[in-house]
Amino acid sequence: MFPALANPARFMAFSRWAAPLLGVIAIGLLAIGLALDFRAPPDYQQGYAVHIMFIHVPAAWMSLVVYACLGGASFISLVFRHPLAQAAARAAAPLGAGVTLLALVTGSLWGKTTWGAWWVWGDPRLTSVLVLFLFYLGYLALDASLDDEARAAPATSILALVGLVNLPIVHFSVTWWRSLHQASSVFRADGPSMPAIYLAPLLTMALAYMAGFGALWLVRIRAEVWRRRAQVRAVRAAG
Amino acid sequence: MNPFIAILRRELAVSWAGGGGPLVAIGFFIALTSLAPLALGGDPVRLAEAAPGIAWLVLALASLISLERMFERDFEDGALDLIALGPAPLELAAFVKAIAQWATTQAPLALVAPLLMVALGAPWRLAPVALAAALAGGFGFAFLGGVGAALSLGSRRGGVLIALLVLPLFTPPVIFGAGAIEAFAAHLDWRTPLLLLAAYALAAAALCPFAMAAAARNALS
Amino acid sequence: MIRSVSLEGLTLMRGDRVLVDGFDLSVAAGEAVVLTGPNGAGKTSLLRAVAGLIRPVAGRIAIASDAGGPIEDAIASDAHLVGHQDGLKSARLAWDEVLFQVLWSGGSAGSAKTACEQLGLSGILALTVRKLSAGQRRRLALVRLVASPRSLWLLDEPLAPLDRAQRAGFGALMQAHLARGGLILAAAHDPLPVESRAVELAA
Amino acid sequence: MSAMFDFDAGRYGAYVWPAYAATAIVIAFLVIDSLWRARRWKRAAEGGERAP
Repeated sequence: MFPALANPARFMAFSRWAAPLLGVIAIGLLAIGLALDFRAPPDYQQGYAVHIMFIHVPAAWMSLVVYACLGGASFISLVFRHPLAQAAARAAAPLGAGVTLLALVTGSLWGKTTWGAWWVWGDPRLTSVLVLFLFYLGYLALDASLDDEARAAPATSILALVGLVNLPIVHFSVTWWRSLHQASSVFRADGPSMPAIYLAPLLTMALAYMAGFGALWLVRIRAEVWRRRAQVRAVRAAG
Repeated sequence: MNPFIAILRRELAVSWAGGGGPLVAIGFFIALTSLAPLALGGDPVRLAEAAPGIAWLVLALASLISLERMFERDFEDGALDLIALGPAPLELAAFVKAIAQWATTQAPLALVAPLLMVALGAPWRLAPVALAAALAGGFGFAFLGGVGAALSLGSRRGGVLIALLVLPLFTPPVIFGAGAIEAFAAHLDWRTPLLLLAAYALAAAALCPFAMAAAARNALS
Repeated sequence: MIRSVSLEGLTLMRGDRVLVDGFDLSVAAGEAVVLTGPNGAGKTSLLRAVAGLIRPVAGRIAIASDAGGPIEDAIASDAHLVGHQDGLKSARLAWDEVLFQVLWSGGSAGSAKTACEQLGLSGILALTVRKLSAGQRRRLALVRLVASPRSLWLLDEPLAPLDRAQRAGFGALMQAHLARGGLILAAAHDPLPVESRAVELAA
Repeated sequence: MSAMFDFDAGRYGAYVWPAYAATAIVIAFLVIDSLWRARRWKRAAEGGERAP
């Protein structure tokens, strides 16, 4: 969180216009991205299935970006005990779980067309994303099962940081596992040789996802701030 | 007497004696393993091939079994207050708890793991590697599991929650451990995965106590 | 040796609820202070805050100690907290449990044995904790106060399960502790069996 | 203009369209859920409605 936004009142004032603005940007980028997407010709290898790439790869990228945001917010929440950072972490988790689920579903559908199988354990990226999804689920489950909110905040933050440290190790181990089993080489969507006709819609869609996440994140942080205020009200009303 | 030795003796005694100690975990281990041939069909060749993998999977599951007791009991009966206010930092106490967990659960399981693997049809020559991998991997399991146990203190459902928090973290040790046995069986380089496994377990032992202590302090506050 | 404990403007919260608001208190060597007040007034939380287990939202806890150094060190080496829950494992032998409590707080096996005799517990040490009465359990939890001497006693309802004679016996122990320059901060509904200053915590 | 778009998925339709449908459903859910939460808690924080 930027220092200027650490004050909840200032954050609310900022997000009041920033959230809708990001939302409009996201819708605009999504429209452009989809237009570029469906104007792109079928790939000579993958045929029409190349269109799945334009929604799968941004989702996969976002699953990591959101986890990085979750980890960053958790770190600030844990070290500085800042309530807004905790709200940000809590708000990011369901969005991250959703986008990771999308990465898995679209990746599986794409895999079926490319590899002829719904799921290839030999692909390190797919397997890492699955573990990442489990990290999100663990975060949400821990958050839901700790009744005392004051104690839930540090606990979930610690879990997010443990996950953040482990994620690269998981990816490394899964990559190593693949080398042991010598799975067939996989089509590299993010290879350097991608032609511009595919790169343009891919990047536009990625930016659209990013802006959309930004907008929804702000909305959910706002909801968290309001929820906290409502609780304080309820406590005061109870005496 | 040194407080470190005092708490180590206590932790060992509590986790060894409490609720049957390693016998429950070993019983669970054997019971699960006995289901594997029934689930996979009795084909000896297939079973022998899958034996190391089954043993590893079941080892990871059996490692979860007594995690819930690692902090929860001391938390509920107030002993964690005493431990937190003792002469040693809570990080050290958490380290000792994980060591005791390993010594009373994961290490006995590691001794049984090669036997079960052989019982499923794997050749005897794999047993030493399997034992080494299970000892090192179990060490990592104990520390990672301790983090899950400390985080879920005060939650409404301890056991299942701990499993959900901890099992994804078990991915690297399971991969390296099973990989070492598999590589050894195929006359490939098995030292690298075994060293990676040991490195992971040592890193977990170095870092997890901080997470455990932070989580326990949070639960006490 | 801890010389004094002082709280200035201490504010504690549980979730969104203010438990203790701007509380001032000082306890000097040789003094016993009893926190009174209805259940839920934050007596337990206050003791736990002094022990460093709860972080205050505002205010200051100062502990003057001969050794100097940070508060955490003074607490870890020179304070006892005895709570509602005694931390005794019911499946273990009374002696094993009390020995750990004493060793962990800096005493020795010899001092544990002497303290058990002093508290009239020698006969029950071979029993499992489960078989003890509530009063015996409580006295077992108090053994470490005697067996590993520390200046500051933080006691949460220490008398509750004790009968009249046991209360008098514990009163004598507290008297001796204060005479040595010890400090007692207790939370209790009943008055302590020793000269003490009562401080009311409002709900 | 629309002639420039290529919606002829051929034999890949069975994979491409479910992928887009799943994406649309999840994103719609996230948007609606986020806005609904914001509305609900804003009301609870500012209006007469008491928080549960």
